[in-house]
Amino acid sequence: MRDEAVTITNQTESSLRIVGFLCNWCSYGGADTAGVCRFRQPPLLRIIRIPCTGRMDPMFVVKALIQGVDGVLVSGCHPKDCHYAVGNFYARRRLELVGRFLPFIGIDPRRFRYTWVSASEGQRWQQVVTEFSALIAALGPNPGFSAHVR
Amino acid sequence: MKNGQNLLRIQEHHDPAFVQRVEQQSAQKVSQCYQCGNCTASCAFTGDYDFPVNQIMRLIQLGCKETVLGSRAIWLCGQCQACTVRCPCTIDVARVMATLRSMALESGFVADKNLRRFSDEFLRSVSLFGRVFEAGLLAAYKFRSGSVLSDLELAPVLLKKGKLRFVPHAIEGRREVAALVKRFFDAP
Amino acid sequence: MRIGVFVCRCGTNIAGTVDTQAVAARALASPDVVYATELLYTCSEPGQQEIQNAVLSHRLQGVVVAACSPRMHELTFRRAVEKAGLNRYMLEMANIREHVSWIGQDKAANTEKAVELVRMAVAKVRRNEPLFGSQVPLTKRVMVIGGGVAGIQAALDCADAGLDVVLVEREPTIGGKMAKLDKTFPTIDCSSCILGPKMVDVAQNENITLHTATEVESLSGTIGNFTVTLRKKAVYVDWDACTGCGLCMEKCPSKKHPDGFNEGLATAPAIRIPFPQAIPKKAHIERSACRYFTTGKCRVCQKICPVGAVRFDMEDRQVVENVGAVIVATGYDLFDPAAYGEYGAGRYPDVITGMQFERILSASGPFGGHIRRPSDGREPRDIVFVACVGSRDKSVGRPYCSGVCCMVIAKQAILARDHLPEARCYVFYMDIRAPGKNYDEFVRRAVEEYGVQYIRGRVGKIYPKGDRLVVQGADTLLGAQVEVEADLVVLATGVEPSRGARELAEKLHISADTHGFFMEGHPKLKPVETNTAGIYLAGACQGPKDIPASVAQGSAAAAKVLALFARDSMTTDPQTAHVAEKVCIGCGKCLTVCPFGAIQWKTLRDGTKKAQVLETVCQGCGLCNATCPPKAVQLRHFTDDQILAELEALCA
Amino acid sequence: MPMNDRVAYYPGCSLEGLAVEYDVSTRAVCRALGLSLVELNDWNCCGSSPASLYDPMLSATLAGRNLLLAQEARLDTVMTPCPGCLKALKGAIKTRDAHPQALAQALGRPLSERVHAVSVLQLLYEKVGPGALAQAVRRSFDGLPVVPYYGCLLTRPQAVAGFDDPENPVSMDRLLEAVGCAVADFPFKTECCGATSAMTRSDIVVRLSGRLLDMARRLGARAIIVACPLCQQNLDLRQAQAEKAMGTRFGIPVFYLTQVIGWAVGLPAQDLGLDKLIVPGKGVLPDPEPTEPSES
Repeated sequence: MRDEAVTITNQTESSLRIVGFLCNWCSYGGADTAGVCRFRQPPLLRIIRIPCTGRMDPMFVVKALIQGVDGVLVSGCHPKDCHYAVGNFYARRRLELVGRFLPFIGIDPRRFRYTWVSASEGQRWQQVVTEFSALIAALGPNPGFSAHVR
Repeated sequence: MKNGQNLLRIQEHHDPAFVQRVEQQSAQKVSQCYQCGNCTASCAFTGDYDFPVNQIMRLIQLGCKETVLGSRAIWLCGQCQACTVRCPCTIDVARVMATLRSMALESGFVADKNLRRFSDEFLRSVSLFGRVFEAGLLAAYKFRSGSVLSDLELAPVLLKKGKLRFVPHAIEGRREVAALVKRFFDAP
Repeated sequence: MRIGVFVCRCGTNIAGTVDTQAVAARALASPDVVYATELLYTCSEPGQQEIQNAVLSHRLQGVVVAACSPRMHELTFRRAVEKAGLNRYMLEMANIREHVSWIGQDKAANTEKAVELVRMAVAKVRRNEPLFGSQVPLTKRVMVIGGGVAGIQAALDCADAGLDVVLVEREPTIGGKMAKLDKTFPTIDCSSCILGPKMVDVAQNENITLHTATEVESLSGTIGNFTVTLRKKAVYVDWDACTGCGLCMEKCPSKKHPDGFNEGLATAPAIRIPFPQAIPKKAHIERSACRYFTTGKCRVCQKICPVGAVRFDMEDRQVVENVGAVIVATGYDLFDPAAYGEYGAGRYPDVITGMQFERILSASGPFGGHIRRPSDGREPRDIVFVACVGSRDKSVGRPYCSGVCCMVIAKQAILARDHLPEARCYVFYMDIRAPGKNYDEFVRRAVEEYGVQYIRGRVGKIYPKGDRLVVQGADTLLGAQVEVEADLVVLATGVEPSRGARELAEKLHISADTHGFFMEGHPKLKPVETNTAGIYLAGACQGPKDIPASVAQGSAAAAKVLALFARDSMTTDPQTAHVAEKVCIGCGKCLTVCPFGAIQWKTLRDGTKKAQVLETVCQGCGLCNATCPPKAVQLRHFTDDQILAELEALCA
Repeated sequence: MPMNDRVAYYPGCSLEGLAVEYDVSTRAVCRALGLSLVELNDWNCCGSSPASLYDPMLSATLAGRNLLLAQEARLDTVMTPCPGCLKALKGAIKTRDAHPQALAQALGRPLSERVHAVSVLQLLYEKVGPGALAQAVRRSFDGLPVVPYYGCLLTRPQAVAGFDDPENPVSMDRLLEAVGCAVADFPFKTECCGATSAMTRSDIVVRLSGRLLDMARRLGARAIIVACPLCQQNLDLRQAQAEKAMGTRFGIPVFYLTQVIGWAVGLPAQDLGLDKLIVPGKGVLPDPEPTEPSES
């Protein structure tokens, strides 16, 4: 697995940024587990810790993409496994809507992804990050909302 | 398994008397072997064996008398003690191998005729002279085994160095020694 | 604000692939950062000291530690800054180890990433505010869910310390799996002789309230103050009246029903006491087996009961218990070997499970402790044990090792040889896993003293031949296919989570792993905690475990509860939601979404309704924050402002 | 080790023939170092592996007769240079301890518990020792790189050998260092040379001995020092066979320990049988002119 991890080194790609909003109870731990296991991942992702994906305001996703972040990854607990019982159900509904809304403001919806990774799934986390990073690398830099307005 | 036996019927092949005899004669408990394979790992002859040592031990545990006593391995063992020294179960594996060899000889399973010929010639020499007469032993063995030509190049070297004596040294007590040897072969 | 940044080298764990010096140097470019340095081991005592010194000498008001995961050391550094006089919430961590140095080899890219994570953390801490928790009283009662040996141990330890204990068991009796066992390894002492007294202790302990035939329906509240709703199932016998005389069992005309306690090897009447040592020793009616319930006629038991305890009209009822902590000890179930069609369990009566063999060995079992074949009652001569049936097998979804079967097999083979000295025992195994104290020695005894023939290899097929069974397997040490003819085959079925474990995890808001075993708080350092404060784990519900490990965990969980209850009140987590009344439009959406009922209406003097957060109930999930249309509700420490500041710092 | 001043000497059959130089040099070295050897009168063959193949008791009896000879000569310590003979003698002693009556019956006389057997290596190491040996050196080997090869039987199994470490013996290393050799850490010190297959399967012997020679060469050894006649034959006499099989040339002389020590203490070449080596060894030996031992 390690050697297969995508390494993105080229100049344009090294300026690519993905922001991750991760639930403290599961995916943040899953990312920690991946680290402890030394599962290599491309270096595009910057993680912001939130208490639950239920805390995710759809606005965060939109703002990030408007401000020029190249990808947004939200990850929480598996359905029915929410630390707060129902937070991820609300999250799923809201994030599903965000995904559908993005094309209307001129943003490629592929730049946004949400997923479920538990604290023990380090390998799965590596896979999620690697795949999404490869996708963002393929899509290239986000032109950004402001670019369209100007 | 190497000898082409594909299906081992555990109960059919199990000879409890054989296991008991090996354990008694070698004074080792083969059930102590937990098959770590250190004997096979340490053995200088593994590559020449039909069954590696750990499988010999396993076959004894399973009481597979014919396979064990018919194996070539027991005749190739050099008794170098590496298995014995390293066995984590403190089994004297080399002694088990030696025991198997004696048992095979006694039961008429002789996989290595040459070794038997050599041993017979050796003891004949001891019985005749009280000591081993190397030149005579070598010649007799090479002749009887039909391998007169093998190692032939060594003879002139040894002759040149004066290392082969042509007259046996017979000791005074040779009859006493011969009697010692004879008793073991006359015994029932 | 004056902010200090401390970049940890973590030996070479971080410094190996991140230029920590550059990270510290570049942190100084962020606004408000007045001090930045790298440290060798920040979590070490000198490392913490250095932070405290810097707080004092540079008059720092906020601290950023760029090191390992906050899940690892956030508490450590919170305490450290608190010692230096800062509020503990004026600390932020940037995770540059698990999320940076350990997952990438490109030092330049890693350094850039670390610099940005530090910048984000600085942006966050600039918007942090000192937070203070409030004090809430504790309910010093503990609920133990599961009455197996782990739960019994936990309940007894808590009760002995003077705590009120509520012990909940799904079955009509406590005792769990251990009550079914004949002997225990590696000492061969009698299972019921060592468990029985503990069960009696439970019954006699005044501090323990026992609810058997009871299941958990729901749990609400938080650490210190949980409310648990239980469902006591109808047993159709008034247990206050029942004396356990057993007359009903004798007279019940419907006797031919599988006896669960004897793993289906014997039959039992519809009204029954599970086994003679049951606690409580009370009769119950198996509804599906009862003639009255199925045909509407009979009532024999009701007529003959000397105390008139039978109540056919009994219904399930709810019981609510308030407790401050919960210990979950729901144990395990055994894998159903029907998944292995090639072994014929269920089709061939003499292919049985290890637990069935346990009952056969038991003096209280179906054959009075004589080893007989279920098919014809004949004594077996050749007994084959098959290990790893439903363990270490991905194809049946059980990739893990069940941990106990190797020892169970060794014990059962030894006992079989003890009972039937003429019997020959064969064990097919893949590896022998015996890491406990005196465990491997025990297995060696089975081999060396009891002459059990261990064969390394799996069994491919079991088929009948005459009245015997042919076990077709392999001896991988010889590289040979082997066959053993057997009179009885015992399948060592694997350990799996107790039936209903996943549903219980949902009810209790704890996590379960992919197999359904409950997740511990930390695999090494919090083995009996869960990620939900106040809920603890004991025994095999967390993963396969043997008796001593289960007992140890029961005691460990009890110790955790006792430590929690050592104080009278507890500080709540101040990371709760807060309503800005002036902004609140009174839409009530937050009240609807809150999973904990932590938001209520507050009527102002002018009659307008505003949302109000009950801080001691709020769990800090932030669902209300995300829901609130005018953003009047903000989750402290994770406000919109704070999260967006992190985002902006990244985009800058 | 309880020892009388005089030590019974059991050369064994090999030392009468193929290993005659081991016999000569052992006698010369012991004489030079003040150890008084008394050759057992009319000793017989120990029976070697052929005897034990047929019956361990036959082996014990043949070897036991020699121990009886020592006992009758009032000598407690029997020294033999040959590890094969040593194994047989120790086997007889083990049999004496385990089944004293059976052995006494086979021998016709009981064997005293005082009689024990040692190798020439053990005798030199324990009775002379590296310190005293260093004092006696007249021709230092002056850093000659060598590897010591103990063979499989000298220290194994430990319960029988009762001397040095079974896996990493060092007694010979110490003695060789005392005479000035640069002793490399030889990982195959106790690996089997395949001697038992010498007669029947020379391919095995050549392979195993070739492996030893190859390792010695890798370590830069200019000589291999041995303490077993069979090892010496396999490495020296069969070196040409190994070279042929491996398509290489070793040219590494194989000395008996006693030859090296003898040369170091200044004994003349003819006393050590140096001319008997197949791979000539003179070239690696130091200056033939012995110097006076240094005073200290």
